[in-house]
Amino acid sequence: MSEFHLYMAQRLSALVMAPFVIVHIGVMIYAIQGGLSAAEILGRTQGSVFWFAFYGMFVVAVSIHAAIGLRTILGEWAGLRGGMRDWLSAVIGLGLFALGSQAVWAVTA
Amino acid sequence: MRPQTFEVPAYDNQTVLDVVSWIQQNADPTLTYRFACRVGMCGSCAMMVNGVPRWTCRTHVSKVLDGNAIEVGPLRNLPVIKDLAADMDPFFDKWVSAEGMHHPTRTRDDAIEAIDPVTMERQEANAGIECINCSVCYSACDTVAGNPDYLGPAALQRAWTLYNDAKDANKDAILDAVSGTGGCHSCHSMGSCTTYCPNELDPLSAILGLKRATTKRFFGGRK
Amino acid sequence: MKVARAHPLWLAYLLHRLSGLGLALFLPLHFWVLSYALNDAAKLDAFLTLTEMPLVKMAEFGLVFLLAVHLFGGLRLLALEWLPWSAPQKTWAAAAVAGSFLVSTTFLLQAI
Amino acid sequence: MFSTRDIDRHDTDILILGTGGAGMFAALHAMQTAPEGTKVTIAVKGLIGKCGCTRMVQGGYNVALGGGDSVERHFMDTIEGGKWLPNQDMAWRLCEQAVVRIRELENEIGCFFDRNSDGSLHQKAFAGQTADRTVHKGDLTGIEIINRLMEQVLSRPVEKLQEHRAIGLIPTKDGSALAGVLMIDMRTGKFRFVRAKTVLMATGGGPTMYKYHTPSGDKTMDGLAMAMRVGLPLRDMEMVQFHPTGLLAGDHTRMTGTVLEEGLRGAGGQLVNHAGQRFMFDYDGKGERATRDVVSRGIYSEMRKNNNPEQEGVFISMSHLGPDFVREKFKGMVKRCADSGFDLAAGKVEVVPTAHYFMGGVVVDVDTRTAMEGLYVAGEDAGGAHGSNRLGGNGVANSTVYGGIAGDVMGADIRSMGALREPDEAVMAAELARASHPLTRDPALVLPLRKQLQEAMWDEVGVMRTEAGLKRGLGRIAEISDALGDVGVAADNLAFNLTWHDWLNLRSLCDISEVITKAALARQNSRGAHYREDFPDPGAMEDSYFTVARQVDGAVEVGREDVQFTIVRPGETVLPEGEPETLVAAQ
Ligand SMILES: Cc1cc2nc3c(=O)[nH]c(=O)nc-3n(C[C@H](O)[C@H](O)[C@H](O)COP(=O)(O)OP(=O)(O)OC[C@H]3O[C@@H](n4cnc5c(N)ncnc54)[C@H](O)[C@@H]3O)c2cc1C
Ligand code: HEM
Ligand code: SF4
Ligand code: F3S
Ligand code: FES
Repeated sequence: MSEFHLYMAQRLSALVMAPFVIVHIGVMIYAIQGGLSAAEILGRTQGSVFWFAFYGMFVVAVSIHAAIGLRTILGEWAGLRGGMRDWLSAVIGLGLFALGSQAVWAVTA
Repeated sequence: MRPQTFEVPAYDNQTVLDVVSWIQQNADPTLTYRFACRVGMCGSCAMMVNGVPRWTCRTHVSKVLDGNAIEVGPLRNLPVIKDLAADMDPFFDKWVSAEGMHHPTRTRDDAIEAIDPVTMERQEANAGIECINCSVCYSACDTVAGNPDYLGPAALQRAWTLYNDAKDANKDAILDAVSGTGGCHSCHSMGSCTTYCPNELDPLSAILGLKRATTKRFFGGRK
Repeated sequence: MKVARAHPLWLAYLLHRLSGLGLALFLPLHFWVLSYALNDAAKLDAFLTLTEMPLVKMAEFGLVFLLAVHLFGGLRLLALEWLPWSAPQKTWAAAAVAGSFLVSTTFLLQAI
Repeated sequence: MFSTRDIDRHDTDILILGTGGAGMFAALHAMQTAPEGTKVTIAVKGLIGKCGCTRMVQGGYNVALGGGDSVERHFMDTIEGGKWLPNQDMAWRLCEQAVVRIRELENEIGCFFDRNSDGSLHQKAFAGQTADRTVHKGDLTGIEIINRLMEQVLSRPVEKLQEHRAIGLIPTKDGSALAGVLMIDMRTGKFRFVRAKTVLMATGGGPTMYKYHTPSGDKTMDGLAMAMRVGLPLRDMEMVQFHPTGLLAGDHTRMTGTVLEEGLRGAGGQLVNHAGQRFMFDYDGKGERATRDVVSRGIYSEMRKNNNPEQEGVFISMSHLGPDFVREKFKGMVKRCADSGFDLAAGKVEVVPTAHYFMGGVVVDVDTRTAMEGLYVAGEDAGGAHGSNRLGGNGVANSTVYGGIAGDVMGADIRSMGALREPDEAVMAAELARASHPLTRDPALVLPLRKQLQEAMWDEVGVMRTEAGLKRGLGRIAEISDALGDVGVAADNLAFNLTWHDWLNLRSLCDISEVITKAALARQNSRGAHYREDFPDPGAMEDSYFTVARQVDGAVEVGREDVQFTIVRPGETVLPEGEPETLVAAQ
């Protein structure tokens, strides 16, 4: 992965996320009215192929996006370089993806 | 380096370079700094003045006085050779790494290429051509501070200028050079380069241009 | 030596970075909470009632705010990098969208 | 205090001193023509490309590119401008090769010069030219030329010795050839001797011994002083060109002396004296648009009439052209003045003639060779191409043309040169002692002496000269020179010790000031930049002579040699019959 490919991946994942975030914030505002409940959330999402795809893609994009972003910050602010930094950001990306998938599974399966 | 304080006489027409020179010539003969042209053309006198990188030969003291004092230091983001003189080699090494040199299409035996001075491309090339490589932008940029590989605004601006130069033979080499580690994609558009460039150049926009060109090439668009 | 650099573009950069960092730090927590749903909907509910508390509400607002700030900062950057407008145009456009978005979000959150 | 054993020894094949137009072109050409594997080293007092005057070129580059103009016309202008003193073969080669060099600059080096709307190069006319000939990049031509050259040099495998100051040319024991150059690595303060088969000296002269001067601070006549010490002949040493409009901002600021560009007067800028009156028409029918030497003398005369220490200079005023027009047309100049606290667009700015260019230099042939094997000289260090006056735009043409030639010639000559030569260790020791002399004395300020020298040169050896004044000048220079011998520099920290270098600078300036003054005494007429109030006539052109100075047994002797009219004789022209006198539309 060259620096340029990382850049493209981060920008494209950001582009993918933009509509997701807007919808997500919209839903949150809508859902939050009258308080949140597990049943309500799950009722909306469970078994829905649409929400599965929506949150699934969101999680993929955000794992890529945040991992690359944190990689930059690890380099510039924590002074990490080379393999150590790449390894750490890969772990972050995979970790986010794992946690995210679990969450998506939980609310949509 | 421990800071030192000097009392310096004030004059009507006095630049920061004059102040530094006065100290060396009258108070501390070992003080080291660098200058050549005295008029903003050579870009060798840049220093940090009250935390801002500036060309000291063209900075009137009255513009930077803070209370009744100014704080002067060597340029940031470069190794210091001694006192106020920075080692500019990394800056120029990166200039070369960014393919910041002409790739000829013709030789001295050919006629000079006729070039329409008003095309968009030429305007774009002209915009950054008067860079004096003073390194002010390089010192102002926090990406340079955090990322030693980062080529920096001036080198990238030069690459963009060449990319838009109808006479340059190797646009792909330029885009390759700015796409690697520390290339234009490391820039976070923080714009300190454009804010502090003493020549009112705009490396930020040049770097954005490179990002656009590399992205276009990625999707199959070519120059 | 101190470094002076507080100009609008630099502040925008800092804001974008801090919001991104904040989101990235919050995200695992967010996922973790949702995962509760897998084993125990009641636990999730217990957590969700917490959201009634003012402090949690504040945090929530903060998150939406971070997300909004980062979203529009990001869109501003994408426009800056990929759209052939002049730099000030892009900044103004992004500022206008971000402004209206923030106002409407705040309004909505207030309405709850 | 130092012994020659302390000197770091270093070898190369081709050594180049200076990175102006001459030095950089020499490096590039040497790499093109020298055999594979030749080591090329550049040593420079500052940073590569960031020092010297080529970078400061504003107006542009003279080259005849057709459209009615011709090499012949450029040549005739150069000869007439130089008042028949130029070495004609050098002047011819300059004009002829400029055509090649400008193509090289555009096509190979990557410069971009201003274009006409049809895409061809834009050319304009400086004073003293009979065709629109000057190629330029706005009014920052030098930045474009040097930056592009610098990139090319930096991207090639040249050895870089930056912030290395040459202090002595070290010949072989028999004195017939050059062995190498002794330098100070300024950053560490250590001495370094670099042997080379061929050395180009391109340190760019620089008449900075005058109170008002334009060249960059690193130029202090080191090259000519070194050449003189190894016994080389120097010609035209009395010829110091003054630019009429240098900024006058007080003697405590380095801005003083810097150029307000020629174009200001060309565009209609007016010079007014202390009484608020225009005066240039009292001196010349062309008024402010007369040539540099004439305007300089006009200003100098007005200054003398006024004689007010509070307000020494005269003023340049642009406001009658409309401040907005001025701001638009002379953006850079207006901004520069504003940075220094002056309003050029709407107000008036105090100006004074300022020492700008040095026509004199080492005697060389058209291939840049000197009398000493292995030593080549090009650019402002070389004498002959300009005679008594350099046309605006011929300076950078000269340094780039002859720098390139030097590179080619060195690259070729090196093929027939065997081993590196052994230096004369006695000369080495003498040069070492000379440079370390101040380190053995009690520290004192160097600056006051430099100011004294600058005053003396301005007063006695300046824009207008007399025998009495020149003799007074010699006395003053000798006193200052002696006094300098007693000024010491603290030796405890020699790393990047600018005060030591100020001392060495002043040493070179004193040495060459003496030569300038003696040459000025020797020329008993007035030609071009040299004006003798006691001998105002130019003398018969057919009997033109040039001065040649050399150091013999430690003393400077000045002789005269007749100009050889190898191409054209006074009163004749090489232009075809019927050619108009000038192609420049009257302003
Ligand atoms: C303000 C200004 C404007 C000008 N405008 C024009 C113009 O419009 N057109 C024109 O034709 N000419 C112009 N000239 C003249 C022109 O700049 C010079 O004639 C020409 O550039 C000289 O080139 P050079 O290579 O010989 O020397 P320079 O470019 O001066 O270079 C000399 C080099 O030698 C180095 N050096 C000096 N001493 C030592 C030492 N002891 N050891 C090692 N290195 C040393 C210097 O640091 C420098 O790198 C102008 C000059 C000035 C000052
Ligand atoms: C909503 C859509 C989003 C968009 C349009 C977006 C856009 C961007 C862009 C363009 C950058 C690059 C900044 C730079 O290099 O200067 C970036 C960086 C970053 N983003 Fe996002 N982002 C979005 C969502 C997110 C989310 C949800 C997170 C959190 C998990 C996140 C975390 C980060 C981080 C940590 C960085 C690195 C910050 C930096 O380098 O300064 N982003 N974002
Ligand atoms: S872009 Fe501006 S600040 Fe940067 S090196 Fe060039 S002139 Fe200096
Ligand atoms: S300050 Fe630095 S981050 Fe980019 S916009 Fe300029 S190079
Ligand atoms: S001394 Fe040349 S730019 Fe300041």
